[in-house]
Amino acid sequence: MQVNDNNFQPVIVAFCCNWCSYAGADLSGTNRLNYPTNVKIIRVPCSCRVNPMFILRAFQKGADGVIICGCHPGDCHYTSGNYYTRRRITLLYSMLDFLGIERNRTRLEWVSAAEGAKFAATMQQFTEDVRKLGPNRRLEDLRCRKQ
Amino acid sequence: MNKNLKEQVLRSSGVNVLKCMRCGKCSGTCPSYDEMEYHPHQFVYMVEKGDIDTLMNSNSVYKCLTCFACVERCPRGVEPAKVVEAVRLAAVRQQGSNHLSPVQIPDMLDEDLPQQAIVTAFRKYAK
Amino acid sequence: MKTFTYYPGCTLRTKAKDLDAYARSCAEALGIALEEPADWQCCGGAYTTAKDEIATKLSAVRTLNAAKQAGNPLVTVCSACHNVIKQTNYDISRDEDMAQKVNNYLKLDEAYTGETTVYHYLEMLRDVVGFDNIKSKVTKPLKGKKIAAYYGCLLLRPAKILAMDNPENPTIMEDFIKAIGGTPVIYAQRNECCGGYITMEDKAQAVKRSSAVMNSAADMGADMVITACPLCLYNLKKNSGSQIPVYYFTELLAEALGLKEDTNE
Amino acid sequence: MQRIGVFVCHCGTNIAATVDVKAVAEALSHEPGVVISQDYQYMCSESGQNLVKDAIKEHKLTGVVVCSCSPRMHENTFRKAAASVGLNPYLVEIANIREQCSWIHKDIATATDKAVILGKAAVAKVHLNAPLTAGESPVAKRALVIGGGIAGIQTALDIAEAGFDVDIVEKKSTIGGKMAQIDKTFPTLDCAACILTPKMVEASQNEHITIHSFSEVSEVKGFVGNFTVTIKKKARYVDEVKCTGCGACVEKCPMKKVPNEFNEGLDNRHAVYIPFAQAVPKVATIDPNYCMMLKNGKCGICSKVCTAGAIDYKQQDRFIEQKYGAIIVATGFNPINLDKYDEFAYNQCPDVVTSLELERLMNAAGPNGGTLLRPSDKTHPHTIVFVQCVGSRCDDEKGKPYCSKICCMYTAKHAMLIREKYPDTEVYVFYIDVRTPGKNFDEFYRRAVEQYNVHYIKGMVGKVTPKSDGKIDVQASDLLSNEQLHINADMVVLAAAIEPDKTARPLATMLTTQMDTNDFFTEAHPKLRPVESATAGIFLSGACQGPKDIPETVAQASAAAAKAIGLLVKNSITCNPCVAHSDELLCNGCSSCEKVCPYGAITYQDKEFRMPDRTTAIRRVASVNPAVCQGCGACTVACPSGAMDLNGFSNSQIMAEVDAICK
Amino acid sequence: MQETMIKRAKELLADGTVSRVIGWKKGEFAYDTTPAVFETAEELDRDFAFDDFTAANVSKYLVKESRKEGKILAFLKPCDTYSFNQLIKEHRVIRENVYIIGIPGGPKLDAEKIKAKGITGILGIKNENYTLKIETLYGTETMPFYEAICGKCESCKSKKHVIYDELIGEDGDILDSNRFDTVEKLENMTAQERFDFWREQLSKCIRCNACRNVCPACTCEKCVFDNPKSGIENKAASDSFEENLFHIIRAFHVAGRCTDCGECSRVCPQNIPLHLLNRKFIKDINELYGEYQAGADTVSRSPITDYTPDDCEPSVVHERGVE
Repeated sequence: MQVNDNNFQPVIVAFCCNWCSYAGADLSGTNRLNYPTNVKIIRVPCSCRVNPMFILRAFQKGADGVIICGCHPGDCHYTSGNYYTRRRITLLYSMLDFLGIERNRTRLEWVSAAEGAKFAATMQQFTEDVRKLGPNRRLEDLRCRKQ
Repeated sequence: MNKNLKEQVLRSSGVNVLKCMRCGKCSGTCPSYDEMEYHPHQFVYMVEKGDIDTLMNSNSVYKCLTCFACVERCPRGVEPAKVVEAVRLAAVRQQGSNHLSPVQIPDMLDEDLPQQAIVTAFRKYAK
Repeated sequence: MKTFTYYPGCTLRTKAKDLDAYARSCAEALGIALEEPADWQCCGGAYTTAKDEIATKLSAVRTLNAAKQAGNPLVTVCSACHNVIKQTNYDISRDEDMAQKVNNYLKLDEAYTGETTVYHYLEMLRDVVGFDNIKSKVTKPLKGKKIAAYYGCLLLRPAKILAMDNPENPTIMEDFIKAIGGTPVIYAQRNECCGGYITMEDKAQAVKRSSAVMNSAADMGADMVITACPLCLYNLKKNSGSQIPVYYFTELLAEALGLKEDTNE
Repeated sequence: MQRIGVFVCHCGTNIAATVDVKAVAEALSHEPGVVISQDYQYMCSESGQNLVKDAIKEHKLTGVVVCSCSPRMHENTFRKAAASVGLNPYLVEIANIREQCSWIHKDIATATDKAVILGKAAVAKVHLNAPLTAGESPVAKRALVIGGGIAGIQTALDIAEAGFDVDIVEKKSTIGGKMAQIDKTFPTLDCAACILTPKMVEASQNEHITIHSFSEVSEVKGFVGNFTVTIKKKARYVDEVKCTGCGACVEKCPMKKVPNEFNEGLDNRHAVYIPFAQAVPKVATIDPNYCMMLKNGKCGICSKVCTAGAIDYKQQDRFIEQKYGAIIVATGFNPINLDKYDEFAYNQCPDVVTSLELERLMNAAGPNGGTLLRPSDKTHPHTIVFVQCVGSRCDDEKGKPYCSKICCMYTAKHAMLIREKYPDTEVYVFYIDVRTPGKNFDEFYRRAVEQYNVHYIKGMVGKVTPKSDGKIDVQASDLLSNEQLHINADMVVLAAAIEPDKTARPLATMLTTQMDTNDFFTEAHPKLRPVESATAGIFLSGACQGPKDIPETVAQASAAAAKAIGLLVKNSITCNPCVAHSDELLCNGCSSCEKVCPYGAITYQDKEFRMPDRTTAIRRVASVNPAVCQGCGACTVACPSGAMDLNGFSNSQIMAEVDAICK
Repeated sequence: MQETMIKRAKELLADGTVSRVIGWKKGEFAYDTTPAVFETAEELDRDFAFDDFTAANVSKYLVKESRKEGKILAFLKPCDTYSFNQLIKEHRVIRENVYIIGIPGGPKLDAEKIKAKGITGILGIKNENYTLKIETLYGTETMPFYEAICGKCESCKSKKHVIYDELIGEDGDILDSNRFDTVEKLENMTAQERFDFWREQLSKCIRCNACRNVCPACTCEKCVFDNPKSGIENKAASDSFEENLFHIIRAFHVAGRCTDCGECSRVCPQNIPLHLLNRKFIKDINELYGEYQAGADTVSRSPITDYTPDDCEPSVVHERGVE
């Protein structure tokens, strides 16, 4: 189901690791690289701090897209955190896909502290992708719908 | 400065002339340098300035061999040969501006000249 | 036996029949089947790099699509055809705008978006047949012959697209020369332009360019020069003023494989 | 009941121009628990901080939210301000409304909306903040310097000067690095060896300095103040202690055809070698790739001639482990490989050389004993062409995008030295720009032109054609006279771009430090913290951080030493209190967290617990060593029961932020 | 078989090897055999049962039982041994306090499937050459044995006991099961079809927590869903997303630890195929990180607490299956 409502303003939660991606986001600010206001960043020490619970919570509370950003594999400030992230999030995203949640609502990107431009471009693209999907068809309970 | 022409040349060539750092390696490597009035680095710079009519009216556009030596060796990935080609196309696409016409051909032929030379020349010099 | 769709190109049908005939007989001897598509058109001789040129790319796409339909890789022997077709193939697989416009023109059953793999005959010899394999089939090695390989510009550049060899220090033709028993001569002008089509516009310039190439080869002691391009052959022979013979590489290959008499009748 | 203060910064117009700060303050004043919400022009200024401090006192605040620039900028500033008036610093949260809002958005309405939401998220989080107290961990009073070039040597000497032990790990068989290969130095033209070798000797004789030559770092564990490093001492097949450096083995070694790295392969050395006369340590090394004894057991001459009995064909790699408080990276640079630049015929013609090769050709200890001769036929060159920017300032996959910085100056030096020594030699320099910022640098370059008549030509070489008569045709553009030149040269010298040493990338991974896309180490701040990496306790010295000449390298080396000393003088350092902790009542003891901890900070104990039914039970529970934990949070997600949580970034805090954003 | 087991249990009780026995006891009806702990020979003689309805996995009970005084005898079917092994790996059971007798596995029967045939008032069930003779209040009914077997036994993965102190009967082999077929079928549906499938299924959930309570991997001291401090505690659904969140998180928490014993789906009163969520994770882990069977041993590292530097990126999700 695709809704092409141009006025639709998706709610997007971005989890950024403190060392690379949050700094990359700061850099895109320092360089005045625009990306949509829809994106709100939550700072976490490492992408491996992102519990699948947080992602589901975001979807539960009305987020239309969730993106996680971390250091590039091999560059994790904590050596291996993003490797765990990669496995966990791959499995979780695959599960969400299995449950019928559109693939473009979830993303994991590696953004280094030097990649301000990549951060802005990624957020622009992600927002656009989510905007194209329209509001999140939540994993709602059919019994609630009937009432 | 001819803004429309400049835009047309930039679009047609697909080249970002602003990447040029003015090292002159294209002109250092060009095998047709001595035959040209304007040299590869000047093409890039003059397109940047929008001074395209001068280039179009110069014989230089017909001297480029499209050998891509400048493209291959440019340290900035500017691709001067594509700029030359775009300017040449801008010239020959104008009404009645073909640089080569079929009536000239018989005089140019010799028994060994490959067809390839003729078709290539037409592709380069005429529309 | 491996089958290739074979695109000879216009010049190989007229002024460069030798290049074509030797290419065919050698391929057969080396276990390669060359299938010529039913009706091909001239590639145009030069690739127009302009993004707004569509019509000049159609014939190359038709050829590429013929190979796709046949399910074969495509091989060409003329450097110019190879250059045009490979560049077209590269651009159509990456430039969506161009691909769409071209396909709109062609109205193919299924859009062509760069599916065919394009080989130059030399690449086919190196990557499919193998120079070692050729070496084992040579019956009349060109022993003691100092042979200068002339690449020109079309065979190597743009290197990113042609992806055939190091554009500044290529080895494919030198390896070929070794395989047929000759001694390669390295000279700096081997990858510089012979003047190409400028021979029509400005004879003097063509003379200057081709002389530079032949003088450089002579300076390094070449007995002969080989090339893959009919226009290069023309310029080097006609315009350089040099006495050193220039051959198509396929002719030497045929000679080394002992096929020359058969095809020369 | 929480009493939260909100402080919205204008940052001059940086924030206020795109975010309606008054509206933000007003909106946040209605959030639960917020008792005061103010805006101010520069919250980080002293008066701004006083505003916060006064509010904390006056309103007895239990939490503070500052809506301002990135927490990476001023989180510490406001934490300190809060602490100064008795509020636990970890009860302060920053909402980043500058870098992540005002600077990236243009529309005031939407940017203000976003700023409000970011503020609400921070308020929601601060509701759940807990006061945290930083612990302390001891500092090992020893430093490790990785790389023994001039950068590493200078850093080690400075640290030793302050009285701390310092180890140098050098992968080659001698310290000295690139500077040892250089003939003269600009802009003074003094002999490199004359100023370097005394420093090398000083390092070897300093009681605080230990040099591990022919060694590599193989593992790094731990954290600032407390690194444990494993150093691999590669087998050199010579006992370092016994070897006197007499050179008898080198003299008698029958294997004489080994390319000599020290002379850039321009001549040969023996299979057993001492790189150069002033090597430190002056100890022979056997090259196992060429030694006949090591390859097939046939020879053994060196062992027979060694009166000290130092040759040991059975030597193995050894590993030593050492604790360090600080690590200084000084891995240096190399010229790039020129295989992709064969238009300059580097691979076809021996008389086309790199600048570093020219240094050796001109050096008295070089292959020609200091007489400049063409490598091909050992004749005197009469025309030499220098090509600048070979591989530097490139925007393609062949070269490097940056300026290598040192080439303009060393080329002027080379040109000048050649003209000085061989006035009959014409020297041409093809340049794009001549970049000479530095004390006495431009004067130096001008001297090359004005006093020594070096021909500087603005343009670039396009093609180099070696000819059968040994001459080299150099085809180039002269942009000022607008002509294409052909110079009939005897030698061509290429100013190859420099790149970080190849060992730097794996080292960065071991050290968990960041690198840029060119493999230069990234400094903690490009302007204000140029010699520190973002990883605490890791410092950067010399060209590993970016291209540098010798004066700059030495300056940075001393700066890095000063920073390291600043750490080593402390007996202990304050730990980050944002570490993981385990709720023993919830812990299953399943070991999932332990498996993902990169620091080994988690251990298990069997503990007795009173159960709800008043019985006692022994359970296996996790505990976190707060001095070892670095606070990544990997364990918190591995834990299914939620027993493991992270201070400062707890599950409930992050979920509160999520809720506030999605509301 | 039942007699052999009782005899051996009595011996072990008598010689003091164990002080308790965990097995199954007869219920009120012929089909509700349930797990039970026995302390005396009398209890064993009176109540111990081992029949076609002993599908329940008793290994989870050992988390508590193995911490009590004395040793306990546990009868474990092949699938149950995987669960037990996994609990050893996670330090949840104390191996030394359990004496394990491996017993033959299923297929076991599912009474619901018999009732679904309209057979009610069941008094007794006999298996005669794989035809069930069902005595009811209303006379004798018959149905083929294989039409009544448990869902989890339909795709049995192993007849091999991975841990035991002694065996009764013979050990079997790891089977080449078809257990991922349904997952694959779902993967090949469109996103909309999958979405609709799971809406339909998960909307049936009454949040009775049976799946969690029976799961041998769900042995947390306190479940996050019961912990007010976890931030996601909720006994009653606060919104329509709640049940989904519960099932996804539950599946994620047991990912890499779930042995695919199938108890969750067996006990679900609403017949939600919950095991498909777990199997999806198992299938992904096998495909992306290499074959892994939780509980096959007691030492290997779970794929979710492990990594390799060249693991695939999450975009692999986009490249597989159907959008």
